[in-house]
Amino acid sequence: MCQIATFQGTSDGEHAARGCRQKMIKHDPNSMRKRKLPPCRAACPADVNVQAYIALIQQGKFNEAVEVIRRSMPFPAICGRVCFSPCQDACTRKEIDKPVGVRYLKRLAADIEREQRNKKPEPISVSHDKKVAIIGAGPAGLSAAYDLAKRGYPVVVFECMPEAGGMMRYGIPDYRLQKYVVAKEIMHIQDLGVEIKTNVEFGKDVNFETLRSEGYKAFFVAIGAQISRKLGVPGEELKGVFYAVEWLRDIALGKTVDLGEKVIVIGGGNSAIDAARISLKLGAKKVIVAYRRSRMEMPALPQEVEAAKKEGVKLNFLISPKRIIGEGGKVKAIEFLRMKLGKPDASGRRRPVPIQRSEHLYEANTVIPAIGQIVKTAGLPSLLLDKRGLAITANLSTLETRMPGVFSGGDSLTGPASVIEAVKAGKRAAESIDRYFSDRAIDRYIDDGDVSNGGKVEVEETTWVKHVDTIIKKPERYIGSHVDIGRWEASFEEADELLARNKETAISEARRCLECGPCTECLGNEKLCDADKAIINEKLCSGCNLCAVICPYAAVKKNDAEIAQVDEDLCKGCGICSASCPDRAITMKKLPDAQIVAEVETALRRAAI
Amino acid sequence: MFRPRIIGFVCNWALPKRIEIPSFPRMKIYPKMQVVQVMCVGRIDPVIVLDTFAKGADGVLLVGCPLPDCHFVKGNIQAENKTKILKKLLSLTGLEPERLQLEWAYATEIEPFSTIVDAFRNHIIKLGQSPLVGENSDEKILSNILAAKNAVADFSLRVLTGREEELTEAMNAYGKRIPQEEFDDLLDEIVNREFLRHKIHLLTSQKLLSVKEIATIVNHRPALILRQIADMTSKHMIALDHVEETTPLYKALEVK
Amino acid sequence: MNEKGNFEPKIVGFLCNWCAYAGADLAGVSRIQYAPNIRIIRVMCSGRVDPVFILEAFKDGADAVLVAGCHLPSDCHYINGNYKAQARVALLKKVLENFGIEPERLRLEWVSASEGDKFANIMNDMVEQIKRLGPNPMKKDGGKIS
Amino acid sequence: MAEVKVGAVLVVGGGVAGIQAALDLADSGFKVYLLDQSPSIGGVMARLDKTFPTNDCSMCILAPKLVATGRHPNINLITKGELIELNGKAGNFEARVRKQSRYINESKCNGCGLCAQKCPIEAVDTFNENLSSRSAIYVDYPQAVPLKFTIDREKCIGCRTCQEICKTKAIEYDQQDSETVLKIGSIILAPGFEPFDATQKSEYGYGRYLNVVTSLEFERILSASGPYGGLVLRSSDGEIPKKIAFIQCVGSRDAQIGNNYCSAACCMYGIKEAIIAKEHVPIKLSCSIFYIDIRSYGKEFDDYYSRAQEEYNIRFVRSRPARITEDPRTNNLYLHYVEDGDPRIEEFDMVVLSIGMQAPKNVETLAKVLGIQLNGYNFCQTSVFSPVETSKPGIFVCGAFAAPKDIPESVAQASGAAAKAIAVIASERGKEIVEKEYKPERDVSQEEPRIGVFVCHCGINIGGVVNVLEVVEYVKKLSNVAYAEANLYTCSQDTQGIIRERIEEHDLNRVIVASCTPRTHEPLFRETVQEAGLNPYLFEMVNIRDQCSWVHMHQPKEATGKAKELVRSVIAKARLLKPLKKPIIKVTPIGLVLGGGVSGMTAALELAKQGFEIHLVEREKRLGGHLRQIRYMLEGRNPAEYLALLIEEVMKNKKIRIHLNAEVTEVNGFVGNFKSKISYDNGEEKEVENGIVIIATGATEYKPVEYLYGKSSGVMTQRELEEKLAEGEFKAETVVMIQCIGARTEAQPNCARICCGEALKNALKIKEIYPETEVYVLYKDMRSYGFKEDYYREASAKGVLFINYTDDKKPKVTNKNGKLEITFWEPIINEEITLEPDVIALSVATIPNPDNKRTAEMVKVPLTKDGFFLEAHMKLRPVDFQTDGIFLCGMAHSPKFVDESLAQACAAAARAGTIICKKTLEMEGAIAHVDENFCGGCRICENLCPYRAIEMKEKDGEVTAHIIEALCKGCGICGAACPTKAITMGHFTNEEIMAQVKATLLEEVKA
Repeated sequence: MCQIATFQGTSDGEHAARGCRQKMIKHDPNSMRKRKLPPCRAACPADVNVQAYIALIQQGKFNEAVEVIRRSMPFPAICGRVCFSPCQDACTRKEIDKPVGVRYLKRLAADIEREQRNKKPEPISVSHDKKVAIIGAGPAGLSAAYDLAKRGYPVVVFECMPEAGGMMRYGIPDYRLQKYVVAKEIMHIQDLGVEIKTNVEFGKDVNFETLRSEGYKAFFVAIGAQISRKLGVPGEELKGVFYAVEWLRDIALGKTVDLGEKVIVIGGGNSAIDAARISLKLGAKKVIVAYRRSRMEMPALPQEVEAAKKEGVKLNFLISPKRIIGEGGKVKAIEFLRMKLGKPDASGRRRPVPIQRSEHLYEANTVIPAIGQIVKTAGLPSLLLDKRGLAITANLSTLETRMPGVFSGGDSLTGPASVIEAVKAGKRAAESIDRYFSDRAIDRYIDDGDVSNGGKVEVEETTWVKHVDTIIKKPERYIGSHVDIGRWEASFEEADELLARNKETAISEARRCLECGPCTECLGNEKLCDADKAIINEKLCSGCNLCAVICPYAAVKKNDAEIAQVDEDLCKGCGICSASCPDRAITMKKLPDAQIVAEVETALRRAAI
Repeated sequence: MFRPRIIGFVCNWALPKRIEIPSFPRMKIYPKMQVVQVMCVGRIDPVIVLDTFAKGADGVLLVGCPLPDCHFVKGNIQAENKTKILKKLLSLTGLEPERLQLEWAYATEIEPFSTIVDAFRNHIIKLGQSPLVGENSDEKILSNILAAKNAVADFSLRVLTGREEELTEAMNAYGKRIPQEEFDDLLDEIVNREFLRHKIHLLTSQKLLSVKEIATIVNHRPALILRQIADMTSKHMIALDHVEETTPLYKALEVK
Repeated sequence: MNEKGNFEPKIVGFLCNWCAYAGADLAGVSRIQYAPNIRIIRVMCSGRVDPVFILEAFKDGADAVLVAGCHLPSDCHYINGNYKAQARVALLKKVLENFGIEPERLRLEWVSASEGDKFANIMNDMVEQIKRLGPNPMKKDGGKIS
Repeated sequence: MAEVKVGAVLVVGGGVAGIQAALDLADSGFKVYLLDQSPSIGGVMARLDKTFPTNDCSMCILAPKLVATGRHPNINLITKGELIELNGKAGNFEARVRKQSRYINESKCNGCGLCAQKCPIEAVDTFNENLSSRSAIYVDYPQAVPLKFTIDREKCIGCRTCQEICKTKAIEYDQQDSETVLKIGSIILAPGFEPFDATQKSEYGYGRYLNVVTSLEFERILSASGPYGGLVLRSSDGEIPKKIAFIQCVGSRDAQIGNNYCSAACCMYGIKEAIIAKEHVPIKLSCSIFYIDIRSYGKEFDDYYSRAQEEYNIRFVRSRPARITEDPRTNNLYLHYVEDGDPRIEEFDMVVLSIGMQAPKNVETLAKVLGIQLNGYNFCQTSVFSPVETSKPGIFVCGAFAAPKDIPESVAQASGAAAKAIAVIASERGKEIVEKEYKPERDVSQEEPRIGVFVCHCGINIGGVVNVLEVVEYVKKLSNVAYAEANLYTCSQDTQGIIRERIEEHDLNRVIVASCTPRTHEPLFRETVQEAGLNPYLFEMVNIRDQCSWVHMHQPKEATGKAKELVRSVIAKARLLKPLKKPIIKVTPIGLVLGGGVSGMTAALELAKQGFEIHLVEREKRLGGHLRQIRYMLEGRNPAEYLALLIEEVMKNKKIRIHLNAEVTEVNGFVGNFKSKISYDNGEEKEVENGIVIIATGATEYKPVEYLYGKSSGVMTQRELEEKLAEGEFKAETVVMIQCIGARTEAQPNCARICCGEALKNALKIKEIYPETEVYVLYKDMRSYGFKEDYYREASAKGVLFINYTDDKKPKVTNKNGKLEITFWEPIINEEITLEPDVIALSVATIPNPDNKRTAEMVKVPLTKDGFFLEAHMKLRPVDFQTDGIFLCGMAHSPKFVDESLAQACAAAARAGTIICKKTLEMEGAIAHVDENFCGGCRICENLCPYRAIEMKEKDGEVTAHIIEALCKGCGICGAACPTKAITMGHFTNEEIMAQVKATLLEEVKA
């Protein structure tokens, strides 16, 4: 919350926002290039201004909070559900007790906004004549379309499936991400003026030539990685082997499958857990997830894994299938090899090494390999592909391919990743395409310092809360029972329950934010932020440093003369230092002791009446 | 009926007054307590609290966020430690320490907040009017409160209060944690010492006094007073003015 | 102003380092209180006191000058400097008379390092005496040198 | 085969004795490690208010020594240190030393004291004897050396405040205790003493009754820097007492508690405290001293004692109080005692217990580590002929650890121990030390004067009266003053650093300190400015303490005004100051010792052992002096045997040239370059060159005229009695000894010190040989101080009757028909008693050598009123004279026992050694200078110069005067007399003095 608002006693204090930032830019023009961001925002691949929407939630301004999120990306509700939320992992509050429940707050805000929204957003007027075609209506494609539309480009998205959404629609199961949520968010994009053409398969129904002839000047290929990776062991052809992505897509399309009693899912990612949990829901009696590394290395969301375990999914680690044994063309068992962990590989995880003669059998009726996805390259021009024709190649930072005007990104370029990373790719594509059209150097935009469109700029993570190792850890007794912080780590179903709880809880949670970043940059006017500031009387200061110990924001430091100095950019005006200064050398600019005393006097007079 | 004058120093983050959630009833606490809103309950300098009492408040209620949830991390812990010192001091002044209370509340939960205010108000009603109010206000307590105010304005108590959390919860400069009880004993000793010294200072700033006279006023053994004067002299708080017969008279020096 | 009652004479004292100055120190160490009218100038030996110093002092408005050294005959750290001082002061007194300055205004005393009280007594005595005499007649305007 | 030796010495204990030993050793070219358990050196003396018998301010005279020790390049202070292991042997020891952490980086701490001001934790101030509080980070006292703060780890809570506040980042909470191994050649033990714990004497109520204090507490109460600012106050209620009782011998002369010995210093400090107390209160204070014997046996001590009675009206009551009770209402105290046989109860406002000295704490451990023996009282075991030697070779002892003693004796003994320690490693002189090097001198000749003025508060000594800040402000306005500031103690070590910094910062080229007397402090400040690259003569001092604050205490305005004028006048002088060069003179490394008694021989021998050539001049035909006549020693050793050995050793030593039947008749020259004439009885004369002179001419015995001496054969002196005893000629049934013959009289007011011991010796000898003989000792006070008290007790036990007499009731001796009859008053039975003794032994005084006057004039040194030689300072320079290069020891100083003479002789040797160990000496730079252009060659100066330091030289036909620099003492007589003003006196030029005169009288007129 903006400090000035608090003390002006106005309810629209949030409008006073951006001051710090403005001031910072004024103070140091280079800060445009070197963005000082709070850890949450710095961690977000899509550059969502987390601190800002948390600040708005603190005031119960959920709609505005969502608006802030939409500045950066189009999927607040989706990310509020399925994002692996690096923002939350980066939250400074975790150094004190536990992180602020950012994802939950985002979800809550998005849901409230969706429910309260009673009119469609105004379409964005087209200001460019160059049309853009987006191939694939997954998160990457849609994000690119969203950003380009906001920039005034006419955009059409081509999707081969019956509905847009890509993995969000066909990959993530319903209990994690309800279809209507996806639909609503895509609807929002369409409302802005993006056209989505479904059931159009690229390479079959359309191709670059036809599209060019239709006037499209640029293309973003974001077809995702829709084919499951094969296990590469004998017996894969047997009946009862279902590949996760295709299998999940089928389920999403409403197909039914007979799984039998025993299901073994192979893999450790979210898809594997999804497959395992769905298997249970579909009636399997015994579901095992077999992962070749240990729990530590598992890429799936921990809370999902926990939920799966709670539901009865068994997790077997450090085993890898050697072959699938069939009986009558049907899966009967899997022979596993036991693994041990060797040296870390390129991904930083420890590489599993088979232990010789450790073969053993697991009975299974169904085997679901979920060990990764690859791109379907059929129908793509070879110029887009690598030498072996197995993957798309493009410049990883500008997303340019070898074909002029054709860009590619998302899972189809980098392999399967998360929604938020796909959003990042989409945003980047939009930026590149914009530059492509406006003849700005695409390859150099990194240095241009345009921060408004999510272009990659040099980001310096700052938090005003002191360096973690100097923080005195909050003692256990202070981590009380008032708020069950653990609940933000709940599974999606539990989160659902919580959604029913009041918004006040959310507000309380939002208030735990330390506002450790420079400025909330909320939706306010860009007038100078003028929070209360501590002032040091240097003559009185003995340099005892208590203020620096107490200040949560490291806003006070001693200078060379060993006298305390306030960094006004960092000071949030809490005044604890002033109340504690042993030399009484600190006063507050706006609310000095004298002011409080005067208020007390007034209050006492008032009370006497 | 006695209407107590209660001043509430309430943390901005704990004060439910501006929550714009339609379902919230508007607060009804104003008639019961005069609220001075601050950024954090840790903002309240102990000097202000004692000053508030000196000016005639019947009760002072500090309200902050519950311990884990301070927006400023540990402002509430600072407030807790300051309140502890203040209560110790109040008990020395003769004013009931219960007239000061520190409570936690959530901005979002109005009911507990109201309960806190009501309970405190009722307690103050039970205690009755502050002895510092009215025509027959207790000069002695008032002067004690002023001495206490000077004591909390002085370096020693402030630095100890400020560092308490660090010393008792984390570690001191020698890598050791000071057990809370030990620290509290030390605080007691220093609170007593500082209060007495500032009391002597206040008395001698009004009038030249001898050790014996001071001892009678503060009701301590003269030997203890002499000891304090010796120490205060070395700290330039007090000086010998002149000797009358065999009796040295002391005057307070202005503390710089 | 010039009334003798309020008149605070200014006395310049040339004290030898070894005896008289030490005696003054002893008066200090012993906290013997005396009139604050003397301004001491330390010299190594009373024999060092050049007559011109004394004349300069009177010219600049001193109401009296004290030269103090080690006791006769043999206390002098420099063997016989005190004798030389004695001879010079005797001569100078005559010179002063010619200038119209009372010879009492120049005084020679022997003070040993152990005679703090003596030093104090001399001071008090001198102040008394000079108060009676009044200000240095060389001074115009009753105390101010033009 | 040459042994490997180390030219370094470990001194254990940093009290005044340890400091003196360290300074002597270091000045003699040896490396010194000065180890002290406490955080700073200074010992008990630093806590005293004044010192007897001169009533000098203790800190004032100690501080220069502290500072000299602290800044001596060859003294390594190891504070908070403890000796934990010792290996090796004399000449080559390895000492393991543990240094306790002070949690402060000593090299960073500048002693500013901010930390202590801000420290929230307080502890009792042990330096102030628990009468006040100090911070958990502290320094014992403001002048402490090293001025390094210490954290009281017991009290410190580790709140980090000091660490944060410290501008020099000196706080190191993680500092650990450390151990080092020192390689040393010899060791001097000076661990001092432990004050008696007065709670052991529960009958006096110490610890229960607030107004019963110990003498050490009382010192702090008296001290201006003590808890009550120097005003005497009762701890119970802060009132000034009207009536104080001092009880002597608390914890001394007390067999019950096992301390039979006499603590030797308490009588004097008791008297001193009574005198000072009276001076420190604005009311008429009555002081009573309750004593057994007043033992004011030291040099001029009895003078002091009688002044206390006569001038200060201090009441002396010969009684040992039985107990003290308290009136709980008033906290007044009732003293229960017996006087003249009557039990009395007397009310007092305050009681001071004169507590005795005990062996230092944990001394057994130290003794074990060192392998030395302790005596029955846990003091160090020494013997009468080797008073500074412990039972282990290479380890020496001095100060109170050897036996309870006062400061001058400790200091003398310390120098003595230094001599002994040097003798072990004399060959290693100069091998472990570094020479002090100064910054190259700045040439200020082209600079305008830029004067820095430092005005000292001296705690409250100056600041309490003179408005120091006003002086500073005033001074700042004067021209050429580039900088001025006030300091709490300008003499403190940290301020020296500040002065140096300011010189750099402000480009100062003249420095003035307005504080105390240049006589004690000028050398310190001169060195300071020299360290900052300024010529030391660009420094001047103003004495605003002795000349303003202390003598105009009740006129602060006048005192302040006077201070301003004094500073103003010195500023005028300072503008004209010129850098001066100190002449360097060569030193003749030869000593001349006057007197071949035991002192002279010992001094000669010690110097010879250090490798110096010595002329030992004895008037008699044989060496030995006074000791020849002594047949027994109180302690039982055989003096003849010892003497024979000593003489043999002296005769054998090739470095010693013995001149018998000879006298020194002329000593000319100056330190390092004396030319002396030895005249022999046979008329021959010989000139010798020598660098130092030691006077050890002894004393002589009073020839009694009292009590029929010489008229009756039964009346004899103790020495004659001793002779008779030794020769077996003694026969008597009754012996009466009369003390104080020729001493403590109007003619000779002071005590002769040794006669009580002699009486005890002879009494015991009689009882040993003829147990049946009745022995009576008629005494004024039995002064068997120190461990000699044991013999007093033994004598009493063996039936010797000790009967007190006073001057108004002196015994009467008559000769009735050839039979001696003596009548005296017996105070206990309150009756006159008459005896018919066979022998009356007179304990006659030792009186000054009648030749002293001649000798004194010859070497230009002073005598006391009594006629003994007067040392440079009674307290701290007991064997020096004001005149450089001349030293004193033995009975020429004052009467003393053999062991004391021996210690003093060694001391004189040590002190003398500090001069002749150097090849050259730096002389005073403030000397005369002749400008040949103006010199008319009139020769007035040549005739005037008392030192023959002016010679006339002819050059180009013109005769002009020239100064012989080494001879010129800088008196300035020549300059004052020069008719052409061709002679300028360095540092006291005519211009400088004239400017000073002018500025004294006139305000500065600004252009």
